[in-house]
Amino acid sequence: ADLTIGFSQIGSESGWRAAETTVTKQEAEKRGINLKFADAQQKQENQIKAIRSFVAQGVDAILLAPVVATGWDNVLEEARDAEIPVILLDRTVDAPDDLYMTAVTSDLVHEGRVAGQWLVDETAGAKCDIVELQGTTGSSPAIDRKTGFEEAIAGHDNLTIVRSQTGDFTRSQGKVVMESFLKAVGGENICALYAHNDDMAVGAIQAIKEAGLKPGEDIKIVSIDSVPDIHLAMANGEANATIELTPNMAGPALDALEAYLADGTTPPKWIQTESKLYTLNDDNMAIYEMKKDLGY
Amino acid sequence: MASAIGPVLECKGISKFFPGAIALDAVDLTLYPGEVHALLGENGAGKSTLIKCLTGAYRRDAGTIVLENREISPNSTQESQKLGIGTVYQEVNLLPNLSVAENLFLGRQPMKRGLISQRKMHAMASDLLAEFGLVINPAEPLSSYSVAVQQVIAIARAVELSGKVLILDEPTASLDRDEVELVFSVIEKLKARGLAIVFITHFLDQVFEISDRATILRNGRVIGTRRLAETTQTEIITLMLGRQLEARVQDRAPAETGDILVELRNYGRRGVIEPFDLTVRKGEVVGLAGLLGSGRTETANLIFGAIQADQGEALLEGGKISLKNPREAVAHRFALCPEDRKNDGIVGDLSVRENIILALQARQGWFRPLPKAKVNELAEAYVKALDIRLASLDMPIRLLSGGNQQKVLLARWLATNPAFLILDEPTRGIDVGAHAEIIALIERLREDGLALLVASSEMEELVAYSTRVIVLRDRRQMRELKGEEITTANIVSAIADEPMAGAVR
Amino acid sequence: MIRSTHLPLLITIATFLLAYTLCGWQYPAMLSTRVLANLLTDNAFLGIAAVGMTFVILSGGIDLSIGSVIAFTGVFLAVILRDTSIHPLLAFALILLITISFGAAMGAMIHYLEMPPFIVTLAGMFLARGAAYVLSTDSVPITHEFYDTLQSLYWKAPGGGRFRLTGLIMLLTFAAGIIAAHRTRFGQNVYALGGGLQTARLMGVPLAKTTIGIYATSGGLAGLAGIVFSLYTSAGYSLATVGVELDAIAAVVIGGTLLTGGTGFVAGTFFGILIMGLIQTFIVFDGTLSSWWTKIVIGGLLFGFILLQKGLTWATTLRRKPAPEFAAQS
Amino acid sequence: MMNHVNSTLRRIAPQLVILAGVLLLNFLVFPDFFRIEFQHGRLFGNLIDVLNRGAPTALLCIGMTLVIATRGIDLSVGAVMAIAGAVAAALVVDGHSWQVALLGALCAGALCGAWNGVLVAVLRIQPIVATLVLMVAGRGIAQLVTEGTILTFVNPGLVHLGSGTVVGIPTPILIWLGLGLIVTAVVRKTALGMLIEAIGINESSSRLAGINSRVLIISVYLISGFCAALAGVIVAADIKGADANNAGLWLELDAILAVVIGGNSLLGGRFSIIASLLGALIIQSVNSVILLSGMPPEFNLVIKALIIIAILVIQSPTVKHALYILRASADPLPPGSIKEAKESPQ
Ligand SMILES: Nc1ncnc2c1ncn2[C@@H]1O[C@H](COP(=O)(O)OP(=O)(O)OP(=O)(O)O)[C@@H](O)[C@H]1O
Ligand SMILES: Nc1ncnc2c1ncn2[C@@H]1O[C@H](COP(=O)(O)OP(=O)(O)OP(=O)(O)O)[C@@H](O)[C@H]1O
Ligand SMILES: [Mg+2]
Ligand SMILES: [Mg+2]
Repeated sequence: ADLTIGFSQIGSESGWRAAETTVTKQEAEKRGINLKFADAQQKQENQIKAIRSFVAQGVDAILLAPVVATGWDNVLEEARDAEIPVILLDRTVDAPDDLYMTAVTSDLVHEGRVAGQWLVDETAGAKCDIVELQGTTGSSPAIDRKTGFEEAIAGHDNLTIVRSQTGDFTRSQGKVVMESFLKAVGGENICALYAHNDDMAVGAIQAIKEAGLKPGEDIKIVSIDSVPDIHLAMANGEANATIELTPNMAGPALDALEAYLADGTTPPKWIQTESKLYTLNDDNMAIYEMKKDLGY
Repeated sequence: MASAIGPVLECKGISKFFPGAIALDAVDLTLYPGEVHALLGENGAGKSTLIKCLTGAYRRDAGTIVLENREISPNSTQESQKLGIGTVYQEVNLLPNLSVAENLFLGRQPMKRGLISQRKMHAMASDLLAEFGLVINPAEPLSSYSVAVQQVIAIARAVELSGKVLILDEPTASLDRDEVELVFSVIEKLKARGLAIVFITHFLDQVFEISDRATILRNGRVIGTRRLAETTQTEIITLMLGRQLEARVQDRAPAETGDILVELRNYGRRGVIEPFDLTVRKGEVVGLAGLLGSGRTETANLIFGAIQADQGEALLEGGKISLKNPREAVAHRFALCPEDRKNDGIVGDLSVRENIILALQARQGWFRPLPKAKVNELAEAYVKALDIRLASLDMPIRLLSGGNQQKVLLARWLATNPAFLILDEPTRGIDVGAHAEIIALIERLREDGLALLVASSEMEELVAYSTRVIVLRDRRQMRELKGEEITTANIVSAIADEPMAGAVR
Repeated sequence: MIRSTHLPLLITIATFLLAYTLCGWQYPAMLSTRVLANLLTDNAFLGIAAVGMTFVILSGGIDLSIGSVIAFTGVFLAVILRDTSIHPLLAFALILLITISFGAAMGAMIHYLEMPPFIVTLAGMFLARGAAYVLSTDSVPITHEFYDTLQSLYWKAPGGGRFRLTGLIMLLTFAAGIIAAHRTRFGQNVYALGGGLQTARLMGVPLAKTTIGIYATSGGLAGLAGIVFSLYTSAGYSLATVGVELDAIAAVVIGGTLLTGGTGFVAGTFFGILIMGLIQTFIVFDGTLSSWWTKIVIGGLLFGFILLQKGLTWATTLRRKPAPEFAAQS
Repeated sequence: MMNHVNSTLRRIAPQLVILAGVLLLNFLVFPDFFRIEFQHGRLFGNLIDVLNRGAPTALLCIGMTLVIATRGIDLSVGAVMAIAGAVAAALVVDGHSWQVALLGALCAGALCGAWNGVLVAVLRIQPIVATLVLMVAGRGIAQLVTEGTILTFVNPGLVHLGSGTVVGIPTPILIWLGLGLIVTAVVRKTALGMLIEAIGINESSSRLAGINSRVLIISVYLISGFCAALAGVIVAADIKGADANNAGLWLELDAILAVVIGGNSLLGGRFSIIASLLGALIIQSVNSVILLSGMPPEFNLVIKALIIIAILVIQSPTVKHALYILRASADPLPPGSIKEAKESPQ
């Protein structure tokens, strides 16, 4: 019989999120799975409601992209009691690991570390003042990507973060905050920008250009996600590096699920996706072309 | 009589200043138990302000208040209520969203086991209102009753609250004879119980009927206190106005003088007013008489388009017109001075000037503003013509005294130069001097060829200026009185639906 | 006794029953006890907060701070239970004290400084959320065993539905709210305030006491909602419950309370909450809507319910007695 | 004439003082705050940023002031911004000229406004709820247009609206200043302002006086939608992309706040657009303090809340009244109360 799977998605707050939704729908279609999609509008309570409704409907499995790590025990227990396997996408949860089948995620701290390491290598000991555009205050990518980055640059005295402010993961805030950095610190004193996502970096690039500086040269830019527009900017030499967060979490997840349903193979608890670093050495134009129709 | 006993309430040297106006200037007022004390004065004399200072609704700027030999200084109406002073303020101050019973007992609800006992409250409300001749369902929201009924309810509430003093600020303004009698009988009872009652009104015959003494205010000063048994209406009026009011002899104008201006055929709305026919000619004043709730206000609103008719047709000078909303009516040069001036008349925060030109400007359209000079000219002319008392044309209208607000509304509509003027209770809250002026004004407008439709509860007034009177009952036109038939007695009997004395139909 | 004033309430109930029947007809699984239990459990915190909001709106005010207060409560509880060893019950008492005082302070500002509630509570909203950030930007799990005990209190109905403690707390809050609104002097004063501030003042309603009481109630109930939310998620998170105030306002209004104040019912809010919950459940059962269609459909259904309510009210008043158009309270 | 200027000045004096205060605060945390240079063909400096970044809020609060004057409120402006930005982006991506895109976006905004107006004026739905519908659904509509992605464009004409300059001054500044002046002039040189105020103060009286309240109410919401659309286009043009999910998010609250800081009553009636615009600048200056201070972002909201509370307290009628009494007590004339019936007990 046809599989029916519920997918509780956080929302569509960023291009990356939209791409993840698109890819998930594509993967489900490819496998002939009936996907029930529930958008939680960025609210955990809506996700909990959605999972409860999935259970009430008796779906065969649930994909969950949790908005936050905590607070899932109760509802996951209900799913377990109803014998519905749950697979976590792109973030894991603070619950006993018998409450879900597996988690397909990247390592957010690792992403930050890769970005930091890139900058360490790039500057090669030269003094460099960094400004940081944080994600939405309190969101786990913002916290983890900051942590990872700081870990990577710790011990390199030439690297210091001189300003750090939130840009809410959006282009326009990225631009506004970068403008204020440029004024407060002075554009010529900034050597590198670390943005918690590409969208903010794209906004910041514009601010840098409007201030009469050359992004990518005067100010080095490293960010995370690898959305098409940052590759375009890299192709133009306006950004330097990005770390990919693949939107295809559902592929591995559904593979694991199908294997489990076919012969009961239990997957590992954590399926880590690759955090690939792209730099100016890659063919960014080609990556842009490849990615631009994924719904970013 | 009362002077042997000490006063219940004594105010000494009460003053209240407003920017641009001294509302009260060292006013003294003494109330003895068991007396009805009338507070008289022109519009804007300071009567309402005195009451508000006395009951803590305003903070007074100077003066002392002594209640039963104890100095008091109420900071809120709540406090004065606790001290046994019950008040009905000038505009009905009840809450339209609460039920009648809840309004009556707000703050003093009967409790049972820590909770309000609705049943007991409704029973108490019914009993209380029955004393005032009102048999209504106390569970219904107040807003479902007319202004007059609300007025009675407000009085009933104040009576319940007043242990020592009852203050009534123009309580009878929208009541007809029967209700007034009922209110007076209650006042008599309270008087016998030893309460002191302050009674503010512009109806001097009512003053003489019920009051023992009167204090007269003018421009915020006490002009004098008189024992009513020892004075005359003329003296009181002279004290109030500072001049004598020349008596006017009226000779009734002949009915049906001019051409027909407005004609309504089978006009009505289901559930609001029975279909009726009505013609109003240029140069005549058609009076609408009837008891409270008889449908006068509804008739006026219907003709003005404030309520939409669902049957019948309207003609203006023989041509069919539509009156779907007030705007259309205004475009046909209709004008309506509404009964409920606080809610349907004034635009409180706009200046007096703007209130006067509002209707004219609305008719002109927003893109053709009246030139400043014209605005000033109009405003000043009407302030003068209607003797509106104010500190400045720029003050918000809500700061004016009730009677002066009424005059501004009249000015608003006169400024539109209407052909057909509908007045709903035009003299409500108007002082004797202005009252005479307004009656004269109606006469003058009629002579100028305007068609007027006037609804009023004051029969003498209707008799004075109407060329024709239509009597309503139960939202239905009962009878039409013409020429010599127009007498108070005939109106009363028409209302009672008895055969008319005198004239034959 | 059915009175004309009860009409909006009856209409809301009728709307809910009609909608629920239609949903059940489309997806029979929606009639299961699971869905019923979920409606109560999942909306418990929103319902509790909406009771407070009902009082505020009945008085003619508005409280935009409740979403932030809920989040703050969660973070506060999580942090205090993590960093100290006090018992959760004590922590509950403490946070209720804080949120009640917070509400009372807003009420005092509204009354004494004569500032509009919209703005005072907007500032309150920023402040509470900001305070939550300052406490912790991380999401902090709560692991106290007392929480596990509370969470394990549920009645498993036939059909798999779990009626949890939090749902019961919501029902009790509503019951208390209904009694307070109609059978206490405080409740009557709230309605009086909504009918007209100046008039209420002249009628001797203690304005200061009532206004402060109203916002303290709303703050306290937001605190209780925060406790329930922390039970619901076993965590405190400063980004939680963003925009819940708007959901609460929508529920109150769908429940038939007029935003201008003075008319409405606490019980109506209960059905407003259920209707909102129903909309969401229906969308999840459908499962085919994209992110954006979800928003459009929620907005559309919200509009549909308001329209339905308007229509029913209009139809019934038309039959009863036509109020003159201009006399309608504007 | 002189008189008129005088009374306007008196009306906006508190806002001017507060603005000066907040700018001073900026100066204290960042001494170079007032420096303005001419760089790369444009004015460059923090003060310019405040004017430039304040553009969306300023534009929104023009329409919002009128809506609030009629005793309404428009929660949908943020969503309308998203819609307008999405429409403009979609049109230029489709190959239309920037003029067509701008026109399309403005029409979309006006349409949204008209929809709100009809709900409020004709269906008589309460403003908060009526506009809540579009606030919820609008972002969905915008995403429908962009299909959930950030729709980027390069059309120089459109981009110019957001980040271009005219004689060195950033275009958004000119747009909001221009629109503000035009609307103020239209409202004050005709009778529109007075009629709107009349409706806000007492709709029933106004209608009985023959004012076409329905049409006027619809038009103020329409204007609000129009202003929001302009703001949306600017925001999209600024980042060369329409971000349906985040454009104008929660900006409605800032706009309402600006109107209130501008000293306009949320209960409708008397209004001043100029004061609201100053309110918008005050809010932007507060944001600027936060950005320049270099405090960690978790303190942003607390700082903003505290500054706003301080501003509101200073502006509150009670405090103003107390100040008035204080000043008046120096006068020989007896101090009167400025308001009837509103004096605080004790
Ligand atoms: N809040 C206020 N600010 C300024 N002036 C005021 C205020 N309230 C009343 N006044 C002025 O005080 C004077 C006295 O008004 P008050 O209402 O006491 O008159 P009144 O004797 O009751 O008149 P009426 O018979 O018309 O009701 C009036 O000139 C009025 O314009
Ligand atoms: N004694 C009463 N008992 C019950 N309802 C009443 C009573 N008097 C008036 N009403 C209500 O008042 C409404 C009609 O009032 P309306 O204002 O039209 O009358 P009116 O003829 O203009 O009299 P007035 O202006 O003196 O009140 C009706 O809805 C009626 O139900
Ligand atoms: Mg008076
Ligand atoms: Mg009448």
